[in-house]
Amino acid sequence: MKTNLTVSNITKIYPGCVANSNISLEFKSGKIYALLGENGAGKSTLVKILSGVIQPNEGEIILNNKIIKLNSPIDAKKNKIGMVFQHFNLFETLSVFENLIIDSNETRENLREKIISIMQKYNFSIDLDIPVLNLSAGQKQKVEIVRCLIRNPEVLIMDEPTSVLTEQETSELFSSLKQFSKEGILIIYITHKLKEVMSLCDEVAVMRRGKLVSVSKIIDEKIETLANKMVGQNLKTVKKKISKEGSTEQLIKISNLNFSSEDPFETNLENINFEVNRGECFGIAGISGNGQSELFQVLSGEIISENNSIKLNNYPIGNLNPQQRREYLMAFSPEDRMEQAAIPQMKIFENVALNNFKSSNFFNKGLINEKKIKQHSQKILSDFSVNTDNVELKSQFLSGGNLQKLIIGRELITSPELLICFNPTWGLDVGAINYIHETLIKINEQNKSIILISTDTDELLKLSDKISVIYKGKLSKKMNADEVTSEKLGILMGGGEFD
Amino acid sequence: AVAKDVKAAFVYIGPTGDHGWTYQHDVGRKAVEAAGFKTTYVEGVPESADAERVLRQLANSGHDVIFTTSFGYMNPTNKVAKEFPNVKFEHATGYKREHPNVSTYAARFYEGRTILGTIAGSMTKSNVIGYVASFPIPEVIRGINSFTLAAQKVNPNIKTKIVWAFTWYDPGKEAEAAKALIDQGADIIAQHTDSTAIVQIAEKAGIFAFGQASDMDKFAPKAVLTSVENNWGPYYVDRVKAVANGTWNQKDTWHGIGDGMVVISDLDSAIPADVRAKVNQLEKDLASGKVHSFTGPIYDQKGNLMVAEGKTADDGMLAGMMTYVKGVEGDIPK
Amino acid sequence: MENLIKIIKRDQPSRAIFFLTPVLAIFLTLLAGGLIFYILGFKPFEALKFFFIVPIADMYGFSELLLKATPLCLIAIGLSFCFKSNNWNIGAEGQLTFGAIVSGGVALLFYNQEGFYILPIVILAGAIGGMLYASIPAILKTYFNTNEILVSLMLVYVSKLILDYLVVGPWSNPEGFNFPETRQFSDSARLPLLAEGLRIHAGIFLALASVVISWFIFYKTYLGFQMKVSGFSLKTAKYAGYKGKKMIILVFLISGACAGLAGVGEITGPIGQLHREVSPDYGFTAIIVAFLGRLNPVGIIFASLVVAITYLGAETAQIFMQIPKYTGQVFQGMILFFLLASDYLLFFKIKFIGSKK
Amino acid sequence: MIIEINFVGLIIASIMASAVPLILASCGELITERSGVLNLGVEGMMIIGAISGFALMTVTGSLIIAVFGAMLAGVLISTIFAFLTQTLITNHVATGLALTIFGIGISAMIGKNFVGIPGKEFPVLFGNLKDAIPFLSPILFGHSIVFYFAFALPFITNYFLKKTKIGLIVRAVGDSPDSASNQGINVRLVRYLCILYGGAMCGLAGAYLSMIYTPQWIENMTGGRGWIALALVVFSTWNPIKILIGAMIFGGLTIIQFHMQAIGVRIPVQFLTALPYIVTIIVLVVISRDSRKIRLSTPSSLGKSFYKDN
Ligand SMILES: Nc1ncnc2c1ncn2[C@@H]1O[C@H](COP(=O)(O)OP(=O)(O)OP(=O)(O)O)[C@@H](O)[C@H]1O
Ligand SMILES: Nc1ncnc2c1ncn2[C@@H]1O[C@H](COP(=O)(O)OP(=O)(O)OP(=O)(O)O)[C@@H](O)[C@H]1O
Ligand SMILES: [Mg+2]
Ligand SMILES: [Mg+2]
Repeated sequence: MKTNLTVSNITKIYPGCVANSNISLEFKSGKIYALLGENGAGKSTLVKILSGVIQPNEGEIILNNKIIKLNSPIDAKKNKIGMVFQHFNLFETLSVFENLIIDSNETRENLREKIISIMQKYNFSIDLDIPVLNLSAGQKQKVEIVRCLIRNPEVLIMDEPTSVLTEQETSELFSSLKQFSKEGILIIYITHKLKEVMSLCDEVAVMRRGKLVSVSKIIDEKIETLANKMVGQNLKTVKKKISKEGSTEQLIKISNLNFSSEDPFETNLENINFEVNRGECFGIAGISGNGQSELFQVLSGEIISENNSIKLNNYPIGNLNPQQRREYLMAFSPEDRMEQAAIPQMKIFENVALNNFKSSNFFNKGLINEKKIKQHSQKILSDFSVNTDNVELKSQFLSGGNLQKLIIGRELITSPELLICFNPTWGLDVGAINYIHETLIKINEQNKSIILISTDTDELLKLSDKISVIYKGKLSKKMNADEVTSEKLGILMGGGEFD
Repeated sequence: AVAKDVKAAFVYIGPTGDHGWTYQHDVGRKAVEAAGFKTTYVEGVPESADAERVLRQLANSGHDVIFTTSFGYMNPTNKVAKEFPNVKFEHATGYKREHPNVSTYAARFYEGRTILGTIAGSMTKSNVIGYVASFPIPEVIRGINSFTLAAQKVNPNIKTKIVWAFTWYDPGKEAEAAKALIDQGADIIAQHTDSTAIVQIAEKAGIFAFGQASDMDKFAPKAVLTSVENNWGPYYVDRVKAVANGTWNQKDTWHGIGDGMVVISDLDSAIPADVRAKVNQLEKDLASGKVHSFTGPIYDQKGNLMVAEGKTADDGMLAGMMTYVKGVEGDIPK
Repeated sequence: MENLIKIIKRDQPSRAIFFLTPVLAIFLTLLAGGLIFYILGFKPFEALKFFFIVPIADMYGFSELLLKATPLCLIAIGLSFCFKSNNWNIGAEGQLTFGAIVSGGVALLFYNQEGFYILPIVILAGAIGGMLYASIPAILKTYFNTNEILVSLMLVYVSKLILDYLVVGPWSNPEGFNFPETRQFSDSARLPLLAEGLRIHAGIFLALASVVISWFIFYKTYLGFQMKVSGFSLKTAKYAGYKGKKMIILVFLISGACAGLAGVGEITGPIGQLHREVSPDYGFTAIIVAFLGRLNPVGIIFASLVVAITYLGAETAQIFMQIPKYTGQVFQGMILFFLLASDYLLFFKIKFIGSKK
Repeated sequence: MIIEINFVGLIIASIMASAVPLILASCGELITERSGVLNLGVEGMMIIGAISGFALMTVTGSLIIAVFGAMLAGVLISTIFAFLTQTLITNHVATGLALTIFGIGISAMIGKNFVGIPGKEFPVLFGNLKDAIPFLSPILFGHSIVFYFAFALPFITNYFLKKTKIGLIVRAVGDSPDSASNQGINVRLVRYLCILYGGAMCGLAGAYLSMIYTPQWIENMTGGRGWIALALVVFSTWNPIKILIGAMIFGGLTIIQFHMQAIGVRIPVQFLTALPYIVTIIVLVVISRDSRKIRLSTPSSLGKSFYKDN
């Protein structure tokens, strides 16, 4: 039987934002559909509606000519709609098997047989009895997929599945998806990576700011046309940085850096070595969860390491804390804007005061110098074009992009010698990304250095002079950015060539 | 003043329904009511700084005589008494009478324990008698001693095993203490704590026990052989009447079986006739003063003579008694 | 018919409501309290009058209210240091007791001496005692990762047993027939009274000073700022480079010092000696005070007065109406319930809309 | 010799009897915590169970009504906690403390009329076998049904969590409420039920105290056992079988102190009494040092509010 899924006039309104506005789309089995759009376009919102996680304000979902009501994910499962979420929906401390059977009513024995046969069929090999936290990202994704397959889905929705996968894993996923499609499963594939759309999908729907912009066959499209539809304008792209001769004066040197964590959810770092010269941007690529956040913490001083393992201007700083490192003109922009880099419930100027260093005089003999902090904050808001001038505003009312500008501004206004940033443009839209990228390029031009830890290879290739890849807590050889290709990075990110 | 105008207040440490210390005081209060006087009571007053406020509030709101029924109220009682010279204060179990309007009163519970000891000594088979004690103060030590002396008199082989619960009223703890004593081989348990937990445990274990403060027979009909009851009613009525008649004067009262402040409950049918007869006689003799609980020769644990042959311990010695007599096991906790 | 009421998440927690909810909570408690009185067969208004008005209707009553509020306020101020920075110290009762033990021990050393220097030493000893005791859960938390809720609580029982041991045994009054209490302290070891005939003593100045100092620390100092940040997000505090362990230990020490001072206030104020019952659970009640006061020093003043009334009211209502004294505790529990519940209004709007068919 | 062995058996039986309320309350709280909810109101729920059981027994005369009534009372009082923390998204810690304070107050208020009334005898099972086998008899026979239930409960709880579908869901909710919600699990419902179940077990634990262990009502009669039960859950690293061990150790320390006194060991009584608390702290320290293990066994979302808006 051919599956036929239609959404009609779907509208979903969040306070202060229309996430889906009057969306109508039609899907048929045997084909792979792409749902394309930049961050915040409303893609996840639409598929969350399809999987019953949220309910639309208006609109209908029609499956095989019947209107269906999806009041909970269970309803979606009953209607044979399966979904793999953008962020893993797994239970880390439960075993793989337990994760797979949680939503099923069959007996454990039956399920085990069924799971084993599905895994054999698609050539997945995962130990069923180890806790999920021990799996790699690719394996976790397979667990999610198997969980859908157990229910013999007619519709399979995948929300940005490749953001955590290596090149190899991605191509394995694609061949599986194609196989599912041949077997009659309707596949909706969400991404903002244009190349993926071109190589995988049959039809593509583009969304922008909650609205449906276009629906078309892939054979009628080119990367450029899709990009323009997605962004809605012909974007001026940031110029890729020209690797100038660069100074040979070394700024920071990391040698024999090790870190072993007591926390089972963290990654150990093994013998990290690299150095960064003045005016240079050193990029660290890798799939998330390979030790990036641990490396960031070690570099920022949140985790103290052996004193001599980090030397700034030949001075050992390994056992200094972040505040002390700031005195040596280092600056840090962590990945998590809302929970680490800033406190949403605090006012803008209070968040600025988080970056406290001696010469700032934010605090004088242990007392708060509010006037000074506010002046300083005002300057950040205007210098970094944050779209407010009210330093008393609580940070939670800034959009992601504006909050990131505030944070980068806060870190840069001290004119640091070295900025260490971790996924600085994660979750931002193109405008904001461009602004941040321009800012980073400017820093290098002023002969300041950057360590850029990022999961976005395009960003890394665009901004870095030298690149290494981190995999399972180990760092690859350093490469010149203009000599590496994204394919090469992909292989390294997947653990290839790591002895 | 006209007799009926007198109002009496009672301050209690525990709840009136504890069937122990506070319950008996409240029985006394009811006797005062029955005699035609108005009464007020406040229960569960902690011995912390709060006691003073309660006393002052009572003194301030037209009460003529206030009975403070726990040792810990001693200092607040004397303090408030100073400020209210026209109000009479009666403090139970204490020793300070700093102002003319403060009297103290207590009961010679040890006389009752002489009776319990006699019964226990006659009826134990294992020769191990358990004794759950509250705090190592003279009153409790006196009780242990008089109990042991009486038991030895009828059965020189008995041993009294003491477990200190360090509480007057904590049924859980008392129960655990009693269980430990039973496991240690005790076949009769006496108590100087106030809850009914111990007699209940004894009932369950099928051994004998004695009630404390009130007649605890209904809590453990088989186990309870008898109880030593605190009978405050006559004293309370007496003192309130004295206030009403204007004849109240400062006193230090220490009454026993003879004055009816200490009462022995009905003897259980499990007590053999010969023991029963002996006990009845002993009760009469204690009441008349013919027999004294502490009649020499009495030796302490080390064998030193405490009371010479033919002598009896005087009240001063009794009030400060802090050594065990021979036959009690263990040391007094320091 | 559905959705008569619609609940909407607020964009911004309302500041007015932040300070109104405690008032609402008190109002709801009175309402529920009246209902309970009615069920128990008392006249609700009369009962509430005896509970909340009669006890403080005269000068003496009011002074007793302040006397009662003093330890509550002191402890709650200390606790707010902990709670603000995400440290769950619920063993203030133990810290109070240990403070009382140490200061009482010092006061007993001077039992037969007089001198201006005695009181300051005694007070200091109490603060140090409280700090020492609070440092145990703090150190175990920072260096052994041990749950501070459970440790601080277990230590309450231990401190009460230590006090018990001392007043029954080694420290008991040699002239006191072995009754479980110590000697009376000399007058030089007693906090001076504020007025003849009243019990309110100089300890209230300690409480007021703690309010002013904590207000200053919370809102004007780097330490206060660091506490605020840690309270919101430990990750951010780490990122900013704050010394987390030091901070944990510091807030516990402050909290312990305050509780210890509250203990000193009790034994050198109204009690004047050590005995087995130094505090009727002030350390636990102060947790309610801290929350009711929104961890704000000025709020805590009001909260301590409100909660102190429930103690006095329970006594008065018992004396004059034979209302069970436990109503006081019931009121305390209810206030906290209603406060927490009404916090919902901070984050959500409740909108009444027409019924849909 | 037989007497000696019997003596040991008697002591073990006493220890087991004192462990019963701890096991019941801990196993209940363990389920609550496994779903990610930290309910510090154990003491309050136990005391409510104690008064309700006793009061119902006195009023109705039916032990069955009393036991189930006590569990129901535990459920009712925990409903307040569930409503506040799950529906009104209040802070778990503060709400739990309020529950304890409230529970102690309200139980004393209800209990006012039940102080000093003798309890009813609770029937024991296999009472006739009490002397059949030396050593084993006192341990195995002559206890109330609640006693046997308590010692079966850790195993039942273990089976429930590891082998059953609902147990799996409870663990999943505690691990990641967001994922669970996206899987169509009604997180709020699961947590409600786990809280109410915890309430029922704490109610039963309280009823055991007031109806079986020391059959009478006394205010505050739980005497801090609720807090010990909470500590036992941490001690057990959320493993029901280890609760059994922890409860026996704690019960043992409580009972042994009296035996040491009776034997005449010269250690201050207060020190012996404090021993269980001190040992609990030491055990907590030893266990918590292995932060890896704690991290792996603690329900990841413990104490965190879950709020889903759509
Ligand atoms: N629970 C929510 N409350 C309010 N606004 C929300 C909520 N969830 C999403 N939004 C907003 O709805 C819009 C669409 O979000 P959605 O997650 O669907 O975007 P997306 O296309 O999936 O983006 P991305 O590529 O970043 O995943 C965004 O502006 C987002 O901020
Ligand atoms: N889950 C959510 N719940 C509540 N508010 C949200 C949520 N997600 C986003 N918002 C709010 O919606 C607003 C828009 O957020 P969003 O990050 O989507 O902005 P944006 O339009 O993408 O801006 P920018 O280009 O600066 O990133 C912000 O005020 C943000 O606080
Ligand atoms: Mg998305
Ligand atoms: Mg955005």
